[in-house]
Amino acid sequence: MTDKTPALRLENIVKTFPGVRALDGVSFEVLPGEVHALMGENGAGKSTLMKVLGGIHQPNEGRILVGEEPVVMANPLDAKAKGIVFIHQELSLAEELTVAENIYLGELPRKSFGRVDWKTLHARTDEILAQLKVGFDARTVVGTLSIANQQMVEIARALTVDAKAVIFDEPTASLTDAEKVVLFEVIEDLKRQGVGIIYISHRMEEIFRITDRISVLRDGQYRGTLVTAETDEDEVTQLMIGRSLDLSRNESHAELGDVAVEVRGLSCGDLYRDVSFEIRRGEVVGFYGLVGAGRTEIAETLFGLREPSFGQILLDGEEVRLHSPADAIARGISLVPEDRKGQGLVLGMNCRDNMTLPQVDDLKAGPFVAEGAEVAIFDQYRDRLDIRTPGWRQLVGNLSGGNQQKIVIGKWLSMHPTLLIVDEPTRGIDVGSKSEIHKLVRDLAAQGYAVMVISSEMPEVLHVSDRIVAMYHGELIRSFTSDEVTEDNLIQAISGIRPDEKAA
Amino acid sequence: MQSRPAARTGGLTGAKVGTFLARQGILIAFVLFMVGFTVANERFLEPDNILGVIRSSAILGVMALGVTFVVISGNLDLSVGSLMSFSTIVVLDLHDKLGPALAIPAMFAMTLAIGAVIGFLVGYLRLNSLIVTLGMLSAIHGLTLTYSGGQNMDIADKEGTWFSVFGQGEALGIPVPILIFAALAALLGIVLAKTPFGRKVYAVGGNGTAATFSGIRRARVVFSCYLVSAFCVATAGLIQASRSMGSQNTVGQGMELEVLAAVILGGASLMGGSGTIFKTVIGVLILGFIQNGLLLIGLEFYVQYVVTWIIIILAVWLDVAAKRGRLLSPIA
Amino acid sequence: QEYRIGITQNNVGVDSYQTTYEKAFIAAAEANDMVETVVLDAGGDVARQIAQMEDLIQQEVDAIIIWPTNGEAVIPAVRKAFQADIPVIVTNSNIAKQGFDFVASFSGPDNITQGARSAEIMCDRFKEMGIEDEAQIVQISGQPGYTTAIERAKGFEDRLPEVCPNVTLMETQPGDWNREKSQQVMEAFLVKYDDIDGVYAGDDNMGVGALNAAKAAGRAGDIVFVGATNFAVGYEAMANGDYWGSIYQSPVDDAEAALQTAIDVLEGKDVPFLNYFDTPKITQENMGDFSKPVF
Amino acid sequence: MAPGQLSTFLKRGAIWGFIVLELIFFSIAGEFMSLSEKAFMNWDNMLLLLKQSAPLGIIAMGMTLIMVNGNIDLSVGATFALAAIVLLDSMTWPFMAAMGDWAIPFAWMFALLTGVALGAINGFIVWKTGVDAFIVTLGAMLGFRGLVFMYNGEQPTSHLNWTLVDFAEAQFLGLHTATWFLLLVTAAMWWLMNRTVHGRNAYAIGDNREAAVNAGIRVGPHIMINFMIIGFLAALSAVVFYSESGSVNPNDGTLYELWVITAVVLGGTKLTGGSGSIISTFGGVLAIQILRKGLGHIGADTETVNLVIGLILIAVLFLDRQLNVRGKEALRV
Ligand SMILES: Nc1ncnc2c1ncn2[C@@H]1O[C@H](COP(=O)(O)OP(=O)(O)OP(=O)(O)O)[C@@H](O)[C@H]1O
Ligand SMILES: Nc1ncnc2c1ncn2[C@@H]1O[C@H](COP(=O)(O)OP(=O)(O)OP(=O)(O)O)[C@@H](O)[C@H]1O
Ligand SMILES: [Mg+2]
Ligand SMILES: [Mg+2]
Repeated sequence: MTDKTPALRLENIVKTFPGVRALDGVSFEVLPGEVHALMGENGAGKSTLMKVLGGIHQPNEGRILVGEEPVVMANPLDAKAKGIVFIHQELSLAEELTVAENIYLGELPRKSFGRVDWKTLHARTDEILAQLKVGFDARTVVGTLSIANQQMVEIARALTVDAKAVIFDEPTASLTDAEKVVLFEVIEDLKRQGVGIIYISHRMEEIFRITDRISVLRDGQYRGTLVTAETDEDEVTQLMIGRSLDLSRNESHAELGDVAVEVRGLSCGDLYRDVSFEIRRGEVVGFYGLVGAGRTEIAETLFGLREPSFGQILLDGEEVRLHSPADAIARGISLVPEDRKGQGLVLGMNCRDNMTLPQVDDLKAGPFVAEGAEVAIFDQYRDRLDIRTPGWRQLVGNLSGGNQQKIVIGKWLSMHPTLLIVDEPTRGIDVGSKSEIHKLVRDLAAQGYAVMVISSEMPEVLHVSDRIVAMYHGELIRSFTSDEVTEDNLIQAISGIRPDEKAA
Repeated sequence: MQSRPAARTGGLTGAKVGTFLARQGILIAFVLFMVGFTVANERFLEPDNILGVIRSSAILGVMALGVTFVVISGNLDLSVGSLMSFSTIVVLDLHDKLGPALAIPAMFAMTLAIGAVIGFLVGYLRLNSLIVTLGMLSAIHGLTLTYSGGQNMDIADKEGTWFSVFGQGEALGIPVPILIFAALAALLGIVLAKTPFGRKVYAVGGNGTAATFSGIRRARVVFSCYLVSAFCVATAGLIQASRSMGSQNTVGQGMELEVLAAVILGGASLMGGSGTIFKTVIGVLILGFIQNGLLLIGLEFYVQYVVTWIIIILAVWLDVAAKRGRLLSPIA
Repeated sequence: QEYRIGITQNNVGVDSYQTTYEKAFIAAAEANDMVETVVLDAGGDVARQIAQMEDLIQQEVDAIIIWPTNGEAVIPAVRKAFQADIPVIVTNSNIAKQGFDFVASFSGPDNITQGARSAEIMCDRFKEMGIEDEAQIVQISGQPGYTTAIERAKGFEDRLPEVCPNVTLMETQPGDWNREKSQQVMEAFLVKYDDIDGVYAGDDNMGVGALNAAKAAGRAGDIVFVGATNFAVGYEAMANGDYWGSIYQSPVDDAEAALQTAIDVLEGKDVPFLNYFDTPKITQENMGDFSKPVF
Repeated sequence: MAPGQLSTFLKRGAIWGFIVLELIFFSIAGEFMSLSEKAFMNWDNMLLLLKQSAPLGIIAMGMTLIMVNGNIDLSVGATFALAAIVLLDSMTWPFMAAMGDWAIPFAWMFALLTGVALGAINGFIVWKTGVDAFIVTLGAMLGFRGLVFMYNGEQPTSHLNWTLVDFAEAQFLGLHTATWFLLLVTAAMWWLMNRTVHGRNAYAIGDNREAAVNAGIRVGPHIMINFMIIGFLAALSAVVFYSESGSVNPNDGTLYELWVITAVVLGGTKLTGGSGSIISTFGGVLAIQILRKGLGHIGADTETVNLVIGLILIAVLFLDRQLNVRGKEALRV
């Protein structure tokens, strides 16, 4: 492979931000027709390296070569002109515009007088969408799509141009399995056309499924490149975090306590219907289903964000009416939301203030916020969750995606909730921290908390849950204990096949 | 799991200076203007002049303090000028009817009631604040005219009342309006920076959805910001009334934009979530000293307009450039 | 026979002169069985005033009274009324000469003369004090761009050198008809000039603002304050001996004169083209001859 | 029309519903309170309404573009005044005076160029400094006004040219000249925003500027062009209006920015950018003009006019909110 000219090469890239040396002399290359994984812990510098390549950041040192030729990427336009397509980690879409307009953003086909050539635009878009096997068309307004579908719109951009290289920065973080399959087909296609692909992900199984080589970053430094076929997860993990992972499940079953929360016949418009379940203290219940199954909406109802049209919610056996998250929090419910940027964080605020936001009213010294206590809480959870930041003063918006997620988790853990709801808790989290979060969830249960885990990752659900609830189109299909569940019957359940139907 | 600190750059003094500049861009701009004016006219820095400028900026300044809260919470308040006219007229009218001791609390109550209406519309009903306060600008003007019958209000016996103390009095050689401005700035500065309420104001302005998800009652916070604003306006109206002991119905007209300019000049973002009381005070002083400085140099008022334009843009430019670490905007 | 008369005023809320004018106008119209009125306010905006002229023409009123926001911009609108055979009476401040052909009559004060008279009051006072050869004064003018402000300033500036050639007018700044604004302007003047002997303000509201500033600086006693349009505050300040003189101008007279002129025109009486009503000088010396203004 | 369509139409078109309410109200109230024997909804009166909407309306079309783009322009009133001064003053320049009535098209051109240049200044500053447009144009509102005063001190600038006035007062197919300009501008801006790449990019930039930058749209020049367009339209509004009135006070156009923004927001354009429609803005402009005219028609006094206009603004916003309430099950954030 080394005899080919790389499609792209980055040499000795250094990039510093105030107080942070995000990249420290990193070199990296991708060959035509190769899928090259870029791995590393949260905050290792993966996204930053790609932003340097994409013309969004200017490197302090180092150079970029496209083919043999050194280039300067002064802005995203330059990168685009050089055939580099960047699928961002954070969604980068105009929500009020249609799918077609978003996919061809910046290069809408033109007719005379600067008019948009709608016909061509829609025809081309529908072609791409067909390839991606998605359930919406060119004219759909992006804002009405689920996050997963929005991610597919981002991905569709890779197919619009004659690319030399495509960067996927955690494209699967919010995709379900079916969509991942489509994505991998797309990547195969691109590969066959000789496009170089840079693939960033924290999911080992994907990495081993589709990539050819793996380069690893750690603390902004280049740690080495492995050939995928000749290595294994353990070696990669070693390189990434400097040790092996203990992946064994924490089986320390707490005695199941009383029912902490019970939901009876809950419905909310046509978002979900007649849902009943209970979660005991000391129990982790996993909610699994396809996108749009209505799990997030149930969580939001339990958190006082939606008004149920029918049904009851009982906390510790007592019926409650929750009118706002403030009510829910007062009753010991916490929610780690799905959309960390929009719902979880105030990006322009520092790390500490974000983490203690739900409890500012309780952390008081006289009339003032007790900043010392806040810093103590922050330090405690920074250590526990291994959050990488130069200090609590750093603005959350400047953290890497995974570290942002950890701030959100820390914020709710520090509330010591009775019921902790986590919605896609490890989206974008590196393997080390992920297993740490899984442990935390188990520990919390062991301490007698009730935990509701919503996840679209089957291994995650299987790994952490005592019980798994399968949902399909707003209905609760079946509830499994950890002994009953298998991958097969879980997949059947989330496709809407009930046990009795199967028998028939 | 053991924790490692993130990779850091060493104790670079350059970076520290850069960070300081980024934080204090507006302060530096302020110092530059002061030096410039002092060179142009030696009277500029005389204590009398300095006190005079601060005193006449106090009314604008007090209103800007309240508007800072509103702007940080992610909203606008264009009704402050009109509301200040209302407060002034009301307190002058009630002064002769009830006596100053009752007139002042009565005026505060009425002003706060209007503030509460605005806060309800913007906070609880979630109506767009620009339009609501624009509407209130007009409606309150109508209310003031109805109240006064369109007549000027004057205190009949200007000598025989202690009412003049707020606008014309002095303590320790410092004019009372300055003292009120300073005290209120200190109080509100602490509220904003140090209390849970202040924290919530930043959170609501920075990301209202995330704030709600964190259990903050957003509507209540926004509502309270408008109450703070109304309180400041009432205080400004009191100083105004006491200073001139009489007033026209249009006394505050047009001040809303000046107030907003001062707040923005101080670096508060109109998107909400950023700004501080201290910087707003600097913004107020910059505007006050520009006006005064140009007047001392003897330029026509319209030259002042042009210079104010240039200075506003230069000051804010300096501020944002320092924050992003480069002079020109990165947008292509 | 009933006359329907429409009036479009300049900017009613802006000061109590205009408000009192409106009230007096409505009262006078109500007292007169022969007329019915449509009272409109342009809010200081020419475009709105022109629209109101068009509306009045469209409503086919019998006569239109206009208090122009801009003495020239309204001429085409006045011509439209003229072409529709509706007589137009201009009130308070006149329109420009090109428009005279389309106007039945003007009724109002003579602002140029007012400015000149203020200059005379100021000069006379300086002569009494014996400082007519060294006095230095400042001027605080009305809202920039308004005819009344411009004419008063012009009248003052033209007349002053004729009567007191050695008095220097050091600087002019606008006070926007606003007491507070004027107070700020005066504060800066006081810092800037150690010796100010007189202040001419475009109206008493601003004059009193300047007086307040001077009082706060402890320099009110050295300064002769002269204004125009004697407001109640000015009258009181005069009574206290703080304020020297002004021009007595009654909005009630102004409004009644305008309405009467309109009625006369409609009745086909012979009215003079320029109907100035008298606006005499008022100073501390003769103020007993005048009643305190109601506005 | 299917019921579903009707309800979305109603939701989108709160402003049209409001206009209908206004017309009904003033027609009925006019019967009792107006001096005029003519009905409020008299045909000529409605034509006049369109004409009187032109000065604000023409600028509002540009403001819609600017606001959809995620910016705002507070300097339009001052631009309006400065363009008017150039229009009227240029006709007195010796070489122009020598041309007789042929000077008129040149005067128009000079005025329009002034508007474009002022817009370009704003746009360029926004582009290069990255300072928020609100601040840039708030400064320019003062600065341009200063230029207005510099031009001719506090004196009004006047030049009455009867040919020009006759042209401006003319009616073609029953519509006034100003109405024609308003309709043309509305149509042109509708086309620009819905049919052209530039217009669609304007929506994209306003919706998510970072995404637009990442997608390689040249956001800076784009914004500058939009400011030039609104400068042009502010000047065009001045050309249309001052051709008919022949004199400009240095204060003219003050507060126009607020009225224009009000009209645009009443029409449903988001202040945060990314969404808005020219046709709804047209509705917003009409709604304001009907209100002003109607209150005059029924003889409301100044206090009432101020009070009512203010409250109505808020009421329309409230109405719009009520029509657009999402289902009960919606997220309560
Ligand atoms: N704009 C910025 N200002 C300051 N620091 C920044 C900025 N952008 C990134 N950083 C810092 O640079 C480091 C690398 O961040 P980067 O986003 O590249 O991580 P990553 O490897 O993509 O992590 P993740 O897997 O969580 O996405 C982090 O410490 C982050 O806090
Ligand atoms: N069958 C469906 N097809 C498409 N959209 C649907 C369907 N059912 C519900 N929706 C919409 O999809 C959204 C569901 O969002 P979301 O994807 O967050 O659900 P979820 O079950 O929480 O899935 P996930 O957590 O995996 O993203 C809702 O806004 C709903 O209106
Ligand atoms: Mg990343
Ligand atoms: Mg979900």
